[in-house]
Amino acid sequence: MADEHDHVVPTQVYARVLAVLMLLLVVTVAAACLDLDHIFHAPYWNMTVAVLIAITKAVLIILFFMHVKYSSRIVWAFASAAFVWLGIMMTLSLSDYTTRNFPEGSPTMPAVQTGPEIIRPAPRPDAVVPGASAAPLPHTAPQRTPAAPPA
Amino acid sequence: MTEHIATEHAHSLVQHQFEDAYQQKEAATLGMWAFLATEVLFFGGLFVAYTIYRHQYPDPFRQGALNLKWYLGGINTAVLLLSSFTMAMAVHAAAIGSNAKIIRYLVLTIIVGGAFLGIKATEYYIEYREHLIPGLNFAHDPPSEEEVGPFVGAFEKVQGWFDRVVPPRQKEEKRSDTEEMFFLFYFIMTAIHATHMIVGIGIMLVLIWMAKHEMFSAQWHNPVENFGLYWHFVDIVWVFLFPTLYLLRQP
Amino acid sequence: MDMESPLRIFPDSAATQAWRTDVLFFFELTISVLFVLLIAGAIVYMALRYRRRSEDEVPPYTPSPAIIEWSFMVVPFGIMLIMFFWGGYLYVQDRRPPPGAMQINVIGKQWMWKLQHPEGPREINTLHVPVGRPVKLVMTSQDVIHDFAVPEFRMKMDVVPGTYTVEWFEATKTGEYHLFCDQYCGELHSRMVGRVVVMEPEAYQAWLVGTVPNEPAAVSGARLFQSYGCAACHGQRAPTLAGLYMSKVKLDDGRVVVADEYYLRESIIEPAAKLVAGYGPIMPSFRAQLTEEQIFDLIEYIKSLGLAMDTSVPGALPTGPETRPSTQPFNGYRPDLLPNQPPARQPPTYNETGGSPTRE
Amino acid sequence: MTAIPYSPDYAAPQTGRTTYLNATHTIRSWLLTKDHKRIGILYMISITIFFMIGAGGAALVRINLLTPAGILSEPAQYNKAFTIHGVMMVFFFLVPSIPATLGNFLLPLMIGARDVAFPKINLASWYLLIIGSSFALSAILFGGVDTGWTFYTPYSSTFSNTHVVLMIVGIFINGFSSILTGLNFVVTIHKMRAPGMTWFRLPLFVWAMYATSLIFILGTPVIAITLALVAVERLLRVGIFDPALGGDPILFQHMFWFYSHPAVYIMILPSFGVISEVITCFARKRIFGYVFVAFSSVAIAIIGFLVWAHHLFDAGISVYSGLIFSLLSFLVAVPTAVKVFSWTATLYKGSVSLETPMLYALGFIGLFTIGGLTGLMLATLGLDVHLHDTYFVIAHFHYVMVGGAIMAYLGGIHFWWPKMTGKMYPEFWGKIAAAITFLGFNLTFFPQFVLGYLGMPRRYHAYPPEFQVYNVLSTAGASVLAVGYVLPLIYLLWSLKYGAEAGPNPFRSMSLEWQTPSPPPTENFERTPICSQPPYAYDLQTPMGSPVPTAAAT
Repeated sequence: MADEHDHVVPTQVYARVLAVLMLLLVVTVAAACLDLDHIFHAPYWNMTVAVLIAITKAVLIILFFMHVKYSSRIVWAFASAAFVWLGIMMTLSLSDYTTRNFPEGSPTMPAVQTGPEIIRPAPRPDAVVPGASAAPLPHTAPQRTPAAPPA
Repeated sequence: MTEHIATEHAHSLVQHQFEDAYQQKEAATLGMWAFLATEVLFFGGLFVAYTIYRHQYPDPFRQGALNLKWYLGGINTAVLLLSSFTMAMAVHAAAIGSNAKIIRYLVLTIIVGGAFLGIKATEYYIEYREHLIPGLNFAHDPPSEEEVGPFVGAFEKVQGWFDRVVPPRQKEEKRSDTEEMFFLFYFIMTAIHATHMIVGIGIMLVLIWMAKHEMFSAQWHNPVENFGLYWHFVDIVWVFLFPTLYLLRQP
Repeated sequence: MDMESPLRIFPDSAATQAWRTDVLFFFELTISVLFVLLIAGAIVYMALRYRRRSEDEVPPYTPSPAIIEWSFMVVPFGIMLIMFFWGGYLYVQDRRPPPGAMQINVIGKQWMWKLQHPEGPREINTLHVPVGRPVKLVMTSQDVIHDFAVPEFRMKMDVVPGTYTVEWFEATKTGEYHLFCDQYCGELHSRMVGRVVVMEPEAYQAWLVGTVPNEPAAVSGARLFQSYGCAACHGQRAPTLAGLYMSKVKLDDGRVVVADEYYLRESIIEPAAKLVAGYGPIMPSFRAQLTEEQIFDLIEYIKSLGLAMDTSVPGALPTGPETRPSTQPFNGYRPDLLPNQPPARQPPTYNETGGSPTRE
Repeated sequence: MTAIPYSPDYAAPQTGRTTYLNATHTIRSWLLTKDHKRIGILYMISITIFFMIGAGGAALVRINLLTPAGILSEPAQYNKAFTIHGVMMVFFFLVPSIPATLGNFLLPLMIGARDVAFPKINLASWYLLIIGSSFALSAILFGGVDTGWTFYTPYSSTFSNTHVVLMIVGIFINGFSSILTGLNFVVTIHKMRAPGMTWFRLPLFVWAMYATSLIFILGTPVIAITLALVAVERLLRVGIFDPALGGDPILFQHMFWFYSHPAVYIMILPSFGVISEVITCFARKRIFGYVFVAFSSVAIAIIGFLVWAHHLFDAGISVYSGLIFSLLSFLVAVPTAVKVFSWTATLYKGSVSLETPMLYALGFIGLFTIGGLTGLMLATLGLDVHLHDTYFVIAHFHYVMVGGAIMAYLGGIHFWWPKMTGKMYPEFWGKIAAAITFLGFNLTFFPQFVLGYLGMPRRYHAYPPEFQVYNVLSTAGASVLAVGYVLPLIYLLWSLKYGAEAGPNPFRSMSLEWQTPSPPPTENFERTPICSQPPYAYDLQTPMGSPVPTAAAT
């Protein structure tokens, strides 16, 4: 256990990791210059690629620079827990924002199947009809009624 | 807070509550990782908010990204990766117990980290001159050539060259309110990150002082090792900040 | 409802949601009472039955079989699944207004409710609705978050600035009911209350007629539409608005959305967010320029454009919910039929008291 | 029936020993102490003060609601009163209550360690609490805050003209106090356990503290950054959550509750731990299903992070995530049910003695059960549409927070008071206080369930007259409850001077903290103990019921 922990990583490893990281940096910049969404005819490609490369870099740093590769299981657990929790927060929050208008449409939509044609909302028979036959009640002027009427 | 963890055991080799140096070392490392976990969630909150707004306002945020000097961000990423490497070398030096090497690599790390902060400051200055700072001088119309001055103009020119290679698509001159929000997140996230680096440099000075007094040995170098973890974490944060803030430029 | 009787232990049920909610409530209440009695009874019984008799007694070991532990988990979860599906079913119903519901536009502000009947009448803190007709409330706030709640309808929804939220109800009982703001909204939060007056359809019709005449929101919208020069683009460089409402719109990123109030509002406030396929982002944002009332008016105008015109003067009000009309001719926006109003947008009944956003 | 002999060497005279209390005497030695026990005492004193301030706010609220028109002349005063109550109780009393006081004091004792892993950080976190609270108190003194403890935007970020920023700074700093405490506990539990103290020999209180610390570490930073964003928005007048600039107020609620719902488990999980200790000790039984109870704590901590949006069912989130979060909310009730049933089953064929801590514990089970079951109603989507933001919610979470957390806190204080001070509390008055608290609590909060279903909204300074009866009942109960809280304060202080000598193990408990003299010496144990038995093994006969022959470990 102890010897495993005092493991001294040869410097060549660090150098190689640095080289890979720099390479990935170039790759991510290059990927950003291309319009991947357009190339693959699908949204979020640029974002996905950029984030994936970033994750790869982070994993390299964590494993080698931060010695997790040579550390005990509990360190592995701690290192991953934080990112798992971040994932929880991200996915569950997005579960709201991505489904706000899905599939019946936005919250103001009535629960009806809408075709490509214009859906007529229900008529408003209660519209103001000039000279309706009903006897007009005394108009109750709108007023602000406080919760506690000072009795 | 990191000072507490990093220099927890600076003065006595094994503190009274520990059985032996190994338990102490394990505890210190674990404590550092727990602290880094909180840091991940701390930045994570910002990343979540940023992601959701990016999801809601894809185009204004893209316009914001187009207003950044992404090549400066790229250079900074390389610089920071390099500093991470020198930091790893410092930890390696500590593991083999050479205080002289520790000092050498820590000084290198400070220099490279300082370079990062310098470039970052330059960016801030450019954005200040281009009236991009929310709450301070964010303007919906970009300032003219003479308003920004020759210094900033030079960076604009360089950006222009890159843009000739990869022309930015559908760039709008006028800036919208939601673009201001992008810059708000840009400044908050980068500023908190820079603060972490400044704190880190402060701690490194302490470590150098300790190394000067031959405090570290192959058996006991927890402060260096744990500070290394902290520094690499700051590096990781930037690794995510760079693409999410600078690089998502395509419509 | 009699507000006077001091000891009400249960609220009136005055809407279709109300009894549905109550049934579920009593179901869960029964289960809860059973479990409380079970646990409390067990504790009291064992505390007495196994009370310590001598200071030094040590009870023998009793095993704790895992099967019992698993039953502790499985049985409650089974019951909870019933609650979940039942409650979820009600939730979906509460959130989705039925087609053909009559629409009322609600604007919350510190500390009052502005209620707009699309035909014109605008009220403050008092909402008149007919009994037996589904009413759909499209709500927004012009400052902080409010919440439009009517306990007797078992109905509640936050009123969020910057977007539309919707709730609906179908009153089953005439009378006056409390209208509460349930989301803390500042100093006079507790004064942001009002009444919902549920009337017989005829009485409601009479009230509509007798109310202070306001021009229909669609007319105000039309005026705004001209004064802001929207017509300059819409139809040529921008998509035409006739027949837009509730039609499916293809966006430039390939998505297809339905042009409901939510979409129309977003397209006025954040035009670049959902660009119609084939049109450029040329429309400026009207975020700071239009009040929520004006946005509602514009939407009503766009709706009236979208609907078939015909000249038949609408008949009298149908009686009762069963004759909820689906084929009746719609009286669209007919400038020639409308009484020419003075262009006063704000009806005289508005008294804008109640404080304005105070900044630190 | 086998007797527990009372071994003389543990009845050794308690006087004349150097304990953590009389090791040093100066104020300075207390303010700079790195001894976890003294830090626990410091925490206890400070949060008692915060509790009193929060209780003052509660008193104002209850008095105001006596009449429909509201007794406080200004609604603003009422709004500030319930904000003070909420902020002080949640952030400065309930969150640090059991973890920082009993946790600090007992954790190293229970696992047989000399101290926590990072004593300096431990002290630092107490100072952070003090600094943070002084910011919060100054915000109150300068005129108070009227946003409610939830700080909902855009009201808090744009419209309120009270000292929101100052309060936020206080909570921000206090958050780091929680983080450091949790960090300290996690490392301590992982690395500082005595030889033989395997994970499944840990007292359940330690498991609960471990789960709590997980939430401290992973949840608190999010509330810190969220409130920081509100402060930025307020200071710079820029839109993050303000719709006027395209911000989304509902996003604030998401980020706020991502911490603040798990924070509820920060408050209740340690109580679960305390109850497990008390029940087993006063029933002289092993806990029913140790492994299930232990893991249920961790399960609650983890699932507790997945349910936050059940505070948003009526806030305008999508129907679909409403369904997701409702299901997850029911899921978190499962491990909770396991705990309640297991405690009850533990009494079976036990040797139950109803001393004061046990009374509090049994009261806790009853009240928490009611709180939990009403929680199910609120997790039910269709019902939440009616109950959300009414007094039903108030009653529900007070049944969990006051009837749960505070009952457990008081029970724990009584249970470990002899260990902390070496003195016994007066048993008679203890029983009286427990009974008064239980009755007063139910009289206070049960009427609020009725009020809630009748539809009385929360945070109302004035209300329709037909609600008055229940409000008067509730206020009456609150005054009884106040007596129940003042009594222990008096007689516990009294016992410091006049209380009977407790001896090392007055309750014949078998867990490790009782196997050292009370009050314990500065380094807790004369010799590093070795744990050789499962927890709560009252049925295994060993001298004086000690699982730990404290022979030298070396």
